[in-house]
Amino acid sequence: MYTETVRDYFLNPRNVGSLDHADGIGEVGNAKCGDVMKISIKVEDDRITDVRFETFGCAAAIASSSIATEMIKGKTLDEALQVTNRDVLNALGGLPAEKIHCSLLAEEGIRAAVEDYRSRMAESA
Amino acid sequence: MYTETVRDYFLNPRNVGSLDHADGIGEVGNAKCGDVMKISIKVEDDRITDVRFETFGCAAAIASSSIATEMIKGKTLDEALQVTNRDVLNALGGLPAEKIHCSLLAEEGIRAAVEDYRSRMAESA
Amino acid sequence: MEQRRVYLDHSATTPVDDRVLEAMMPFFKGDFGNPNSIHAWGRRVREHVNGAREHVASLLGAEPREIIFTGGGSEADNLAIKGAAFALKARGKHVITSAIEHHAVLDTVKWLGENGFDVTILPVDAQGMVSPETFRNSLREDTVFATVMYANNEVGTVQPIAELGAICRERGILFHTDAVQAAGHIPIDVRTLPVDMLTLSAHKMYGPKGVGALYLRKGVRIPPLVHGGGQEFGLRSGTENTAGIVGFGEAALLALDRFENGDDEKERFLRDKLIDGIQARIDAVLLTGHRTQRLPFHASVCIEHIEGEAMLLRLDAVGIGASSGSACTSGSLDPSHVLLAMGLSHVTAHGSLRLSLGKDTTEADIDYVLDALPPVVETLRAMSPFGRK
Amino acid sequence: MEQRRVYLDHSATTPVDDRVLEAMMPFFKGDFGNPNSIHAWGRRVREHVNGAREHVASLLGAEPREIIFTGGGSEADNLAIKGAAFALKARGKHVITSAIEHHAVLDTVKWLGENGFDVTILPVDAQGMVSPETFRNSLREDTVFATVMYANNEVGTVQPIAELGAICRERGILFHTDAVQAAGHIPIDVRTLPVDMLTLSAHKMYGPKGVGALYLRKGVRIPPLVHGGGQEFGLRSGTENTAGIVGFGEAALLALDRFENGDDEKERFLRDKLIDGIQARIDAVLLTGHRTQRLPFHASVCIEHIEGEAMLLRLDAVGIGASSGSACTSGSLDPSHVLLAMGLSHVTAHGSLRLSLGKDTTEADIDYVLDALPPVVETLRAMSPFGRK
Ligand SMILES: Cc1ncc(COP(=O)(O)O)c(C=O)c1O
Ligand SMILES: Cc1ncc(COP(=O)(O)O)c(C=O)c1O
Repeated sequence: MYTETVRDYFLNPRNVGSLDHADGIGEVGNAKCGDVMKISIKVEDDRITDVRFETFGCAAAIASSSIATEMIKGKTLDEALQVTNRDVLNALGGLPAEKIHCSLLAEEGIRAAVEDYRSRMAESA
Repeated sequence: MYTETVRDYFLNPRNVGSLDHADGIGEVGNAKCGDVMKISIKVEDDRITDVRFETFGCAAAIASSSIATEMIKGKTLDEALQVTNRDVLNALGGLPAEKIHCSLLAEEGIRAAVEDYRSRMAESA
Repeated sequence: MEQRRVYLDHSATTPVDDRVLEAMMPFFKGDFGNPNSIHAWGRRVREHVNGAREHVASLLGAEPREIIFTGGGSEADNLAIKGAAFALKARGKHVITSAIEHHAVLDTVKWLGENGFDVTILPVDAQGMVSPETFRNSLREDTVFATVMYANNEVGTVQPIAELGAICRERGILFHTDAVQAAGHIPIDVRTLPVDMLTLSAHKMYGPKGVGALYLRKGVRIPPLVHGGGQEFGLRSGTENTAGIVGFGEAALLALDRFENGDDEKERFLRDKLIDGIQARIDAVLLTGHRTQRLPFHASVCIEHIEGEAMLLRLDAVGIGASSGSACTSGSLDPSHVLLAMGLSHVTAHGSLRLSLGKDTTEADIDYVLDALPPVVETLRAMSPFGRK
Repeated sequence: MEQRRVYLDHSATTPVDDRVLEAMMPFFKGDFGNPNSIHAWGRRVREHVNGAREHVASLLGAEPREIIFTGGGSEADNLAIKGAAFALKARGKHVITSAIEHHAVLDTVKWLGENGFDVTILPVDAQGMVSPETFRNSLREDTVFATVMYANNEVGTVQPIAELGAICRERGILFHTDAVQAAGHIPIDVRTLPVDMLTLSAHKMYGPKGVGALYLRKGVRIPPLVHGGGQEFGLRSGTENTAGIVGFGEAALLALDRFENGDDEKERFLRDKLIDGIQARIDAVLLTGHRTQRLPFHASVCIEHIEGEAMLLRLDAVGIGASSGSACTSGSLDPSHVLLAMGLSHVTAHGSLRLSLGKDTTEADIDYVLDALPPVVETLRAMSPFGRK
């Protein structure tokens, strides 16, 4: 049911955890529905220099979260916002139909973290 | 489904045929329903001295007919009339529920042959 | 004459092919998992169930998604007919079938008749053929569904399904055909055949008993007969009969191989030898069903003056397995509704004999039957009050 | 730690026992006949089908005549429920079931609700128990039928069927119980148990998939779900799944043997060791279902802060087969209706884990699971935004 890539990112997830002193934090999903993703980013010069995730959810949710962190690390914020759930899906080699929503979670998580960072900047400006 | 006795009387039926110059002939059953039995008897001194049957029908009908001929051979007419379908069933060691009617055919056949003989006697008297 | 064992009742059921059984074996013990489980035990099996679905689909030129596995041919017939009725009852209440259907169809349609539907049961001609003309004339404004079998189990006649289906398509009527006797024996291609639903049963084509399938054309929506866990695309709930399904898949592949090898031609040759031989050696014999539009493995006759069950048991005593539509074989009072619908008299119908060949039937088997049958008939005719002496 | 393969998903399905498979083997090829045929091929098989009926009957203390073989547990549930509704609809339209039934029951009853019946779905307590008091209070003048499962597949709770049945009997209500999880695992005797119908499924008790049975008490009349040739006393048409039926019979005999040997006690011991071990080694764990009124082979828990499917796949990666009522295992949005009915929050229910033991499960298997599970939980909690660090 899952591709080898999904299994790999699920069993050996990259970038697990939360960053102390994160510059932006996104928390999306709904525990009631079975998946919550929390993503924290470090930003320097408008570029994501570090990123971590924590996910409550199924294997697809965990793998999507993990691969998404890799996909945005080193990217500018604008570039990161270009990452869509399609990209996550492609990177994973696909997901079963009923799990597609997990890749959306990752896209939303990135967006939320970037927005959090930007609103903090706006506030402190 | 059939007892060994039924199989034996079906595969090696006794008293098959029709008697030339029979004293009584009974024909019962209905070809439409799948069984017709014809039984002819020779009678001497009110006693059945010879008997033959012809049957169109299933194995149970043939076995019932055949064993019935054996059961009445040598009996007086009154004794022959005492033979019931129960007796035929018992002699066969039983029949499947849906085949019980075949034993009734034998009983009716005997009755018809005896009646035919008696009505001939009455006519010629 | 040396005694053989010759099974000529393949219309009743077939032995499981060696390769089918071999394909099934892993799924009882090693790969026993439930295909709905997400662990390794389940996932492995799911793949094989999917594979089997592809194999059965390939037998019909269908998409795998169009194959619904069921617990047998009868269940698939019930699913198709009750499902169609339920789905369409708001649109109209008239349904059509033929007089020679298997009971799994006929009794189900009659049950609809007792539950709010209007039923037309089409007559057949003396060869057991449904006429497209009669069919067309029976259509009404409110006709929503029709079911006519592909090939008859008792007399082997193959129906003009393409024509009947075309009429239905023209009129927007859902059309089902029971192809239990035909599938795996004559090529069927739903890409060109205008049917919406088609029933198969594994055990009539060298697969296991207790598994069947309904082909359900993409886009056709019916409710399930068995509610529950939602297996088989929601149309047949219940843990899948994995071994049975995999066996069915293998049986489908083997059937395709046989078509490729032209094995049906061999079967047809033996069938004709049998029919011709019986007619040459026994008098007062009537072929039942169509002479050429018939299943390649199917010979059926009525033998006058004697009764079918008695024939079967005497054939059985010399090692031959056959069947009959005689009333006495079913414990009912009337002989087969199929034979009566073809206009045979009760008496003639009682003498019915069906000999259905298999892929492993040999010419020596046929010769044996042609030698064994005449004395059986002779003996029984000698006992019969109707037999000419 | 050496890797083992430990299958603890026997509630989903069981492997076929060696002796069961051995009993089945003749019926694929040698004794492949259709039991409805009157020739030797058929007669031989009919005897074995009759024997299997006796064997399954003996598991329940029933008469052979009271056993109707079907194409699985779901089909038997559908037959019982739709049959009862159809038979009784003139007498009343109210039917009762519980909130924790298997979908084969629940969805079928709901379907009745969409087709003219009034349905009451009884709540359960936190242990998943139906209260006889609540049951009694839900009865109405027009209640004609009730169905409550014998033992739950997800949480293992065994219901007070004797009490519920007694209430039904008192009030003249037809009573069915789905004993798919219980049969062959806890003794059931219909001579004393007041039920009218009871469902079994072979593959949950070391028999093959695709064959089930409905116990139908003598005198209870329902119409068939599958119409046709009239097999199974007219209640389930279709050529019998002979190998499956014979296998089911053998599985029933073996289950009786296991009761005799007290094997369920061994199972109960391992189950308790597993439950106690999990609770001792992992914090924030909740046992689901009743602690003692539960199936002897069944352990189920909810593990807080993590999600079930993720647990299953990590267990799978170390060779352990388990299941979960998490939404993610079913592709639905809500976790198991059973867990929700017991009052668990969605979040807790997402962390459900079911470990169901088998007759061949060893203490070493349990030890392995008790060693393997805590690190899986720890790893996932470490990834979870809810996990305490
Ligand atoms: C309680 C219960 N009822 C019914 C069923 C359905 O049985 P089957 O899968 O044989 O259709 C199952 C198992 O799937 C079950 O656990
Ligand atoms: C034409 C036809 N339809 C349906 C069936 C029923 O199939 P099954 O016995 O698999 O239920 C049969 C055979 O019994 C058949 O010959």
